[in-house]
Formats: sequence, C-alpha cells, structure tokens
Amino acid sequence: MSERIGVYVCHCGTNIAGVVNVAEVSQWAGEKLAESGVVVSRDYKFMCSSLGQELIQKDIKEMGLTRVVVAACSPHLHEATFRNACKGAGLNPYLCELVSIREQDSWVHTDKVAATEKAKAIISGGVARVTYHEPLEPLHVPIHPDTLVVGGGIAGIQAALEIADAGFHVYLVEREPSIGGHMAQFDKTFPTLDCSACILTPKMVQVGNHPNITLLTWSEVTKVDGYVGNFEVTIKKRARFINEDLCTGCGICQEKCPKKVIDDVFEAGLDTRKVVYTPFPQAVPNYPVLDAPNCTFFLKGTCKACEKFCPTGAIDFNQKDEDITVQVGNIILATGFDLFDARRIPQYGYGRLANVYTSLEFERLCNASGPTGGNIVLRDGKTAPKSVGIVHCVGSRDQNYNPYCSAICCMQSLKFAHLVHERTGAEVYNFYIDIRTPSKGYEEFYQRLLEEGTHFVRGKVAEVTDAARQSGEDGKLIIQVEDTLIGKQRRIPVDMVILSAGLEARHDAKEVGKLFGIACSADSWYIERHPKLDPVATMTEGIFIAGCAQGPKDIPASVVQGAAASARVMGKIQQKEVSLEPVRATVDQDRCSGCRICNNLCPFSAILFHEDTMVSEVNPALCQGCGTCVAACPAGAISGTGFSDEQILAQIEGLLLLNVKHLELVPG
Amino acid sequence: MKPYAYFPGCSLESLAKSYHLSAIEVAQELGVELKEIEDWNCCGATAYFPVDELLAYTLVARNLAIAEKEGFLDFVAPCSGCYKNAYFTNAYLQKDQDLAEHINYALEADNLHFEGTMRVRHLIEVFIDDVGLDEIEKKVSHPLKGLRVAPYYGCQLVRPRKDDEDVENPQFFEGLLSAIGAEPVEYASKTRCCGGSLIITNRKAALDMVHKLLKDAAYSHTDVIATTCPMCNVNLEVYQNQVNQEFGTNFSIPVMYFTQIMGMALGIQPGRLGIGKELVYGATLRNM
Amino acid sequence: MTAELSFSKEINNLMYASHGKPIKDCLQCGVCSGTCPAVEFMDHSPRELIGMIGADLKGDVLASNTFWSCASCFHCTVRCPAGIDIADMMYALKRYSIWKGQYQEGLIGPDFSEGFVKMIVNSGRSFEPILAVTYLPKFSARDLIQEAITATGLVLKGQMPLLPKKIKRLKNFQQMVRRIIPIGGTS
Amino acid sequence: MTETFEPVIIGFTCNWCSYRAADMAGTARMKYPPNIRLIRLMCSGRLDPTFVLKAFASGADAVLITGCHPGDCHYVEQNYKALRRFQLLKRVLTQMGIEPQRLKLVWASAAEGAKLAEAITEHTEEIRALGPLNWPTGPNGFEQNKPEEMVVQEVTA
Repeated sequence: MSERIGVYVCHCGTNIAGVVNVAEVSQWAGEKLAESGVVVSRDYKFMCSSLGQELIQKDIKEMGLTRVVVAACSPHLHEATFRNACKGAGLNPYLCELVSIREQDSWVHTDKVAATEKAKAIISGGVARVTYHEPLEPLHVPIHPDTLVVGGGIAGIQAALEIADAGFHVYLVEREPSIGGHMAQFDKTFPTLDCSACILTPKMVQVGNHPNITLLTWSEVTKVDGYVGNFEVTIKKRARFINEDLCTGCGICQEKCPKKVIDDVFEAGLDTRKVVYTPFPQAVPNYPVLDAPNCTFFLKGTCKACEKFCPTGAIDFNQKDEDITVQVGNIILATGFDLFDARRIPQYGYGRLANVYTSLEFERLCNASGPTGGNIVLRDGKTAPKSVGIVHCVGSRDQNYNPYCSAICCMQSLKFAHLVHERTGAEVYNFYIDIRTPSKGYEEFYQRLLEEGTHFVRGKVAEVTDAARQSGEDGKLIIQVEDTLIGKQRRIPVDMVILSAGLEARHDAKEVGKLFGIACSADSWYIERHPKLDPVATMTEGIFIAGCAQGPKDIPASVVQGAAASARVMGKIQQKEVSLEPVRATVDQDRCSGCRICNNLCPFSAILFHEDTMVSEVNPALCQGCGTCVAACPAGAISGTGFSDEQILAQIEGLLLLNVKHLELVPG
Repeated sequence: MKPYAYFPGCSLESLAKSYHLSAIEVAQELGVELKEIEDWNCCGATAYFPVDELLAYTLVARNLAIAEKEGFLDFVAPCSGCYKNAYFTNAYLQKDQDLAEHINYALEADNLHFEGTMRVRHLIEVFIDDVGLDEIEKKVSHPLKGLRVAPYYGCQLVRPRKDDEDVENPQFFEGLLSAIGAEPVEYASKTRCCGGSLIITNRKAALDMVHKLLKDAAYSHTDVIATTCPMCNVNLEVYQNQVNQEFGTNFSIPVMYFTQIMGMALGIQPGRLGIGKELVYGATLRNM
Repeated sequence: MTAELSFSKEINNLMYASHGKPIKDCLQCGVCSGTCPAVEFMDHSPRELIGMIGADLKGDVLASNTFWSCASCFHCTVRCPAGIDIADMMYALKRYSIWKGQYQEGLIGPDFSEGFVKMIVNSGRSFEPILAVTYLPKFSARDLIQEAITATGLVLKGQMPLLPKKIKRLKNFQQMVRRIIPIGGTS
Repeated sequence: MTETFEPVIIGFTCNWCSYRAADMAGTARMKYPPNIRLIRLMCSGRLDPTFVLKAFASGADAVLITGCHPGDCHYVEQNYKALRRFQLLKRVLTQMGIEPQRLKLVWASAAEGAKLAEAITEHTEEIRALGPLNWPTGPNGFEQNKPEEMVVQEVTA
C-alpha cells in the first residue's frame, strides 16, 4: 500500500476515554493496520484543540502523511476543523476522514470491551475508506446580485424591503392583484391589538415606491432554471386589461362597472366586489384588475362601461398574458398558507348553519373596512349576538384532518373573544383543548381575557346543532361539549359560533416546491435545512423560505423569518461567489452506454443527455450529490465524488475486518 | 348484472320479514338478482364481540367463505349490523394473515376456506351505485310527491369510516329518496344511534335515544322515517309507544324500510311489500 | 417480557384487530363523551374511563357500567382526534370483564351477550323469544309487562315467528366453534 | 455458541436524517447494543444493492438500511428509490437462501434518535435469535468460500 496514513484517536476528556480504551485502540491501529498503510497512530486528550491539530500537522510535514484518519466526534461537529488543519499542513483537506467513536460508540455503549472493539472496527473502516479518497477542490460559482421573492404577504414584504434597502435589486412576485396577504384582511393584531392595516400599509407603500423593487402582482412563477447564483426564472404576468402606464388608480372604472360578484378572496365571501376591482382601498399597486371570466363584455360582447368612463383610456381589452424572464442569484419563497376548510367537519355546521363563521370571515366582520363597517352582527345583517362560542383547534391537532398545532389559533381566538366582548358585550365562550400562549405578552393577554370574564370551557366541541332539545335552545345554535374539568356534559346555546380554523400549506405547495426543487414535509410545509440551526435555508442552495410556507406561525415570527431569509441572501450576495461541497456525481463518458436510466432519477434535473454523442452528463452545479444515479447506473459509469463505490466497499470491508478474523478463529 | 350473494341475516327471518319481502320485490323490479347463500349463520351482531373476538370473526368468515365457494363477487346484506360486521371482518382478515390462518383452521371443520375475494355491500349501495339513480327514476310509476321522508342512516351503515366517506353528513340516501319523488327531510340526527341492542341491555338509555331521534324527526315535520336496518326499525317503531309513555309524548311517526318506500314508488302492491304489518301507521300513508 | 402486565397494557393488547391508535395517545379532549348518545347513562364518561385505564384503576374501571352502556355506534371512534378506536376499546373491556367474571351487579349486558353466544352456538341463528329467557329475569315487573305487550303485538302482526330456526350443517358449525374457543378462551 | 453469539450488523445511514439521529442518540446518551457499525451515505438513494450483498459477503450477519421518512427526503424523493431497492434485495436474498429478515429498513428523521436506537436494539435481538449467517451450500446454495461470485451474479441478474 503506497499511502502513508496517520490515525489520531481522541479522548475527548473522558467522553470517549471513559468507555473506550483509547490507548489500546491507537496501539492496535498502529500495529494491526500497518498493512493497510498506517504509519503512525496516536491518542490525545483533545484532538480538536490547537495542540491536537498541531500534532497532526507536524506528522503530515515530518512523516509525509498522505492520508489522515481522526477518530473523535461526529463529522457534523469537527470535520471542518480537521480538514482545515490538514490544509494548513499542505494536505488536501478531502484526504482527511473523521470517524465518530463518541456519538456512535462511547456515548451509546456501556460495555467497555465491546465499545473498544467497536472503536477498532470503526477506525479500520475509516482507514480502508480514506485510502480511496482523492484530492478535491470545492466548486466556486458566481452569485447574481438580484433576488426573487415569491409571495407578497408580510414575510415576503419584510424580506423584499430588507434586501432592497441594502441596495440590491428585488423582484417581488404576487399571485393576487395586490400585496398584503392575509395580514391585510385582519382588523386587530394580537396581543397588542394594534390595527393591522395601520402597521402594514406603510410597508406596502414602501414596496410600491422602492427604486430597488420590481413589483409583479397578478403574476406567477412558471419556470425555474439554473442553480444557486444563476437562476433563470420565467414569470407569467397575467393580463390585467389595464394599461399600467396610463392608469392613475382613480377608481372610476370600479365605480361605473355595473356587475357585482361575490368576493371569495379578500372579503372571504362575506361581500361583493365589482368585476373591475382593487381588492381593498389601500391596495398596492393601486391600479385595478379586470376579472375577465366574469366580465359582461367578455361574456356577451357588450358593456365596456369601464372603458367609456376611464378618463385616461387605460382600459385595454386586448391585453394578453406575457412571460417575463429574469436572472437572479437567490430566491425566497414566502408563499404563505391556506385556511383549513371548515366544511370538512360537517358536525360543526359551517355552510349549513347560517351563523357559524370561520376565523377569516370573522376578521372581515369586525374589520372597520369590512362589509359591516366593523359591526359584529349575525348573517341577517342587523342582530347583534348576545352570546358567542369560539371553537379552538378546528382541523388542527386532529388525526382526521391535520395532526399539527396551527400555533396561531389560541391567540386568535382570545383576540376574537376580546373584540366580541368589547363591541357587543356578549357572553363569550372559548372551547379549547389546551391554551397555548408561549410568546412575549401572550400569557398576559390570556390573563386579561380571564379578567374580562370570558368563559373558558376545556373540551373539544362534539357538535354544533340547531336542534333544540331543552328550553332556551329554540332558535339558538347549541354547542354540545364535555366540560372535561368538571366532568359534565354541557349544551351551551349561543347566537354565533366562530370556528378558529387551522392553517394548511397552500393547496399547490407540492407543485410549487417541485418547481423550485425543494422538499415538502408530509403536511406539505417546506422543509428547512435544519430545524434549529438553519431554519430559513433549504436543501437546495440559493433557495430560502420564510413565513407560513415553512409552517404555521404568527405575524412576529413571519417578520423575523422574512428578515432572516433576507440576511442569508445578502450574505450570499456579498460573497460574490459560493463554494460548494465537491460531493458530486460524474459520468465516465467512455463507460456510459447512453441507457438514460439515470436521467429521470435526478430530482434536480442535473443530468443532461447529449443526443449527438449519446451519453449522459452531470451538471456539477445542479447536482446535489445524493448519489442515487451512481447507485443506479448499470454500467457503473457514474462515480460519486467523496462517496465512490471503492470508498464505501472498502469501508464495509474495513468495518468487518475484525469480525472476519473472528469467524476464522471460531469453527462453524 | 351478475347475481349477488344475498345474506338476509336472522332478523329478516323473524322481526323484519317485511324488509325481506320488500327487498326481494324491489330488487326483482330493478333487475337485481339476489341469491340467498346456502345454510348461512348469524353474523354475531353487536352482542358477540364482547364475548370472543376471534369467534365473532369466525362466524362472519363462514358466511363470506360460503359465498366465495358459491362463486359470487358481491356479498350483500340488507341489515346494517350484518353489513358492518361482514365489511370489517373481510377487511381485517384480508390485511391480517395470522388472523386469517386461525379462522381458516376453524373453517376447515365445515370444509370452508376464506380467500378474501368478496366485495361486501349494503343493499342500498347496490341500488344506488350499481342500478343507479337515473335507472331507478325511470322505473318510478308512483312518485311519492309531497311525502316527507326522513332518511335514517343510523350508525353501522356509515361507521366506522371506510376510506374517506362522509360519516357525519352523508347524502346518498337523500339522493335515493329524491329519485323516487319523495321529499328528503333535513333533520339533526340522521346518523345518531338508535340505541341498538341497548333496548335490551339498557332500556332506559335506549328509550332516551329513540326519544331524541323521534323528537328531531317530528321537529322537521316527518311523514315517515326510512330505515336501512332491522334493529333501527324495531327500536324506532316497536318502542314508540314505550317512549310515549316514558316521556309523555304522543309520537305516531310511521317507520318503514327504505325498500318498502321504494316499492310503493315502483308501484308494487303494498301487501307484497309487507306493508300493513307496522305497529305505527301514519295518516299520510293511509291516504296514499 | 415483564411478569406483570399493567391493566392499561392488557386492554391495549385486547384491542386485537382494532386499527386505531393506542389508548395512551388520548388528549383527554372529551369529544368522545360529548358525542356519546348514551353518556348520561354512564357512571363515567368515555373520556374519564380512558383516563382511569391509563391510571391502571382496574377495580374502578371494571365496576363501571360505561362500556356496558356503549351501543357500539362508533361515533366517538370517527371523531377521536387521537385516532383511538374507542368503541372497540369498549368491546375489549366487555370481553375482559366477562373473562374475569367481574362486572357491576344487576347488569343485563353480560348475561345477554353470553346468552346470545350460547344460542348461536346451539342453533347457528339468533332468535328473539329464546334470547328473552336469558335477560327477562333481570327486567323489572313493569318492563316485563311492557315486553309482553310489545311481543304479543308483534306476534299478532305476524312479525314474530313462534318456532326457532336451526342451520343444516350444525355439527360442522359447532365443531368449527370448538376449534376457536380455546384460542379465544371463552368459558 | 448461539448463547454467546453476538451478531455484527452494518447500518447504512443518510447524512441528513438517520446519521444525525445517531448523533442525537449519542448526545442524549441513549443506549443500544454495540453490534451495529454505521456507514454514512449522503442519501439512502445512494445505497447500491451491491453494498448490502458485499456486507453479507464480508461477514456481516445483518444489514440495517435507514433513511428519511417518505415525503421528507432531503433530495425530494430519493428514499422511495431506496425503498424499491430494499424490496428487490429482500427477494434476491431469499433466492440466495439468506433469511430476508436479516435485512431491515427503518425511516428515522434527524429528530428520532430514540426511534433509531430502538430499531437497532430490536434488529440486534432478532438477529441474535436468528443466529449467525451461514452461507447455504449444496446445489442451489453457494460455496462459503466464494461469495464474491454470487455478488456479481445477483447484481447483473
């Protein structure tokens, strides 16, 4: 064996040495693994300390080591440390292998003998593997300074503004006619109860006027090519039938349009809007959208009232959808959430019993700019409720619907309770399983509600019915529930029921995820790179997530994530270029039979097929290094850098070295 | 249409004769061939699982195995209880090999073997899914104009949940009733329990449940309650008087099997539908 | 492998073919109790009973009439947010208490179930009049009269046959039953 | 020797989930038998069936494949490919006269250290009960001394 390998066994204080006989291990490696190329084997108290690193560097220089195996903690902790140490001594960092005898050995086993034997096996595996390592260089890719933000809710707005203010250009794409997202629909925000619009609209205006922001509303991303630093994104700008250069946003068209339709989006179905409309007065941009499928002119060929009255001739019935292509270096997905459809729980009567409302409907109902001007009244439009029941966990924490907690419902329900109490003086009942208020000022808000005399009934509501069984129930909605704290069945008659519906991932989250090449959890929330230490990055370099797209969260948390994602993006932009781990697949052109089996296996479409030469090739910048194609190639033509067949097979043999010997000894 | 393996169940031989009669008549009218399987045994009802689960499965498996042996594809039960037991036993045995082994060991004693090839259906499913509402509508000769019928699903027809069916507010029964020209009644407790065998083991509780049901039905102006299960029918009809005594009410809501009501719409002569054997007989019906 | 199985474990094991989640997943939300049509007639609500099982209060659980008041309507099962098959748990408890011969005095449920089983084992079919013998003795005088009235009413209306039916291959059938009982372990 | 028989198990882990789960088990000082020896791959999708056969050929008594839960794969969907290969492998092993239960697949997310530890313990016990892997010999088996051939045969098959 031509390689000269150094083995370094770490005590990690007593973390390892307490269970594994480190000295014995290192001596064993020095003797028994000599035939595999080990020329030196040492143990040391703390290998990661500067002294420990110098020990390795000294040997590299003086003994001309060509490979290094460190047996210590998990590579996820100190791989970088030891690789840099080797680099410092002139050895290619990728010729160093860190094997874990702490997390995988000393910390999980008690039998010292067995643990020591296992440590030997692990090291012999590392030695066998490292022999086949090859010197590698990290890949360097330039970063385009522009950024794409998808979704104009509060998270997207925050992210866009942070980046734009830092002097970089941002494309902000929003599906709806205006930015603002769900927050624009709310009346008050918990726990401070400040007016949602008052704090949101200034930010929306900033976005609208910002020189560094290109705002594309009524638009959707249809195609994403390229890779970190160099994405090419195609955006479909749907026809608005309004000439944006001419439109002054005066609103006359909206006023004159003779046709009304139910507004299912912004007013949550509680009110109507015109066919030419801006969803709400403070909309950004303030020029309207013409909803063609409902437009009398498009349906019957006559009307054109809007066109007649438009003072600037901005109406353009011939406008077509257009595709815009932009180059960006990074992408932030802030696509938000959908509200759980309360119809899926028939026993709660939504859609069947008039005075059962969803949370979003109620937000509009108590919103000063909403259909009732903020008067909390029943569907008849005049009667104020004398009693209101608020049902928590609707569609959340329920195996039949969504198993997760939607995080915002408790506080939202408390807010509703307060508003009802404040504006109508009605008796309010909250039906909860657990009250969760784990954030600054939240528990205090709960206290406040208790003081206001809101009734709290601990029990999941069984059903809401209008079938009166006892006196006092006629004409009421009866909430059937077990009050679990007193162990009694209760039927509570109320005038209005509010269902605190949970949050769900966007109905098209999976497709969108595929479009951008990022993964969804089973619940269709986008998966972050690390739940704690890398919460806004994804497994795809250059693509970040913020807000409810990543999971249910409230406004403060969404803003934080928007800012965090923008910080990550600006960090990347400042680097001017990214260096990528060289864990990549490469195709040996001569051995490739052109069978194309690998082509469809790659989720990142990193493998392209050359029709002319009839061979496949891997684009190193697109490849994420999962190695699936390597495993699948029937010709063995694809090799995975850093995880090659030779390396793995050698490691297997190495790991079993001891064992094989053992088999030889024991007959049978 | 292929013939169906017909499993009447014990009640249809005694308490629910009229269900048996009307089911056969209506099926014939709609060209559905129901072939009673040979030498079937009791399905175990709800009283059986409390004693021995395996034995309960065996009882049901025997009937399924007989139907399999006779080469049927669909196993049809008019009784919701039988249906539920058959459906889930079939499903469990298909999933659980060990369980199936136990059971098959027992079945050998009767030279039978459970394969799991049956599709278990309730009679109403067969009419709605296989015959189809349009077909039924075509065959209606006496549409039940203005007759307010309360569809009573009860429990075992829709519960426990199979796949993703709506177990809280199903609609298929309403569809069937509209198809025969009747007016389906919207009422609160169409999937609420009738008390089942509690009528025997816990009379007070059962009567209370029946009372609530009748109350809800009456509240929504019901001419007749349509049932899909002998147990429900007996509880709602036969014990109506006891409810009246118990709660000082005076309900007299006729209760009929959905097949009897279908039969009337299809112009089958009432006698042949077992009509006239009810204890409660509503004015509306008499005038029909 | 432990010698003594806890009561809650025993019940879990008894839910043989139940495809629901284990009882310990219970959130104590009470949706089962709120849904149960018979809950007013139970000395402990289903939720309480689940809690008691979790706390291994074997005696109190077996003394309860809750599971004997269950009509097996499965409404709780389909609504349980924890995916527990509560109705099936009630069956499990019935089996357990019959096997242990421990249940509240004066209940009709146990006798009824066993009577039902015996009858089917004897005839292969169930038949109301014979069945009555097993449970009528426990009826109050008032109920008895009621029952008589209803019954005669039924007979007059020709809804109640007077002779029981038996299946043809009764021998095989009983043979079959005998093959299972040792596995199930009924008395 | 079956009393004292200690199997050797090779475990393949995914860098993003199960390997981190193993780290977590360590950090939390959870205990499991020392019979398992882990190999880190970037993804369970990297698992070449050859690796498993190689492990058996080189003296492993069992193999444990671990990866991200379906739907959670860090490379979108590669764990599904691992699942397919696992099923294929089980068949191949049976044909080779190796008890298929020697090969096991477990999904363990980065947060499921406990689950992984449990799975390892379980598998170890199963294999302890099963006894050492004895290469079948005779007409339809393979010669103990040349497992490599078999590997080649089976992979191209």
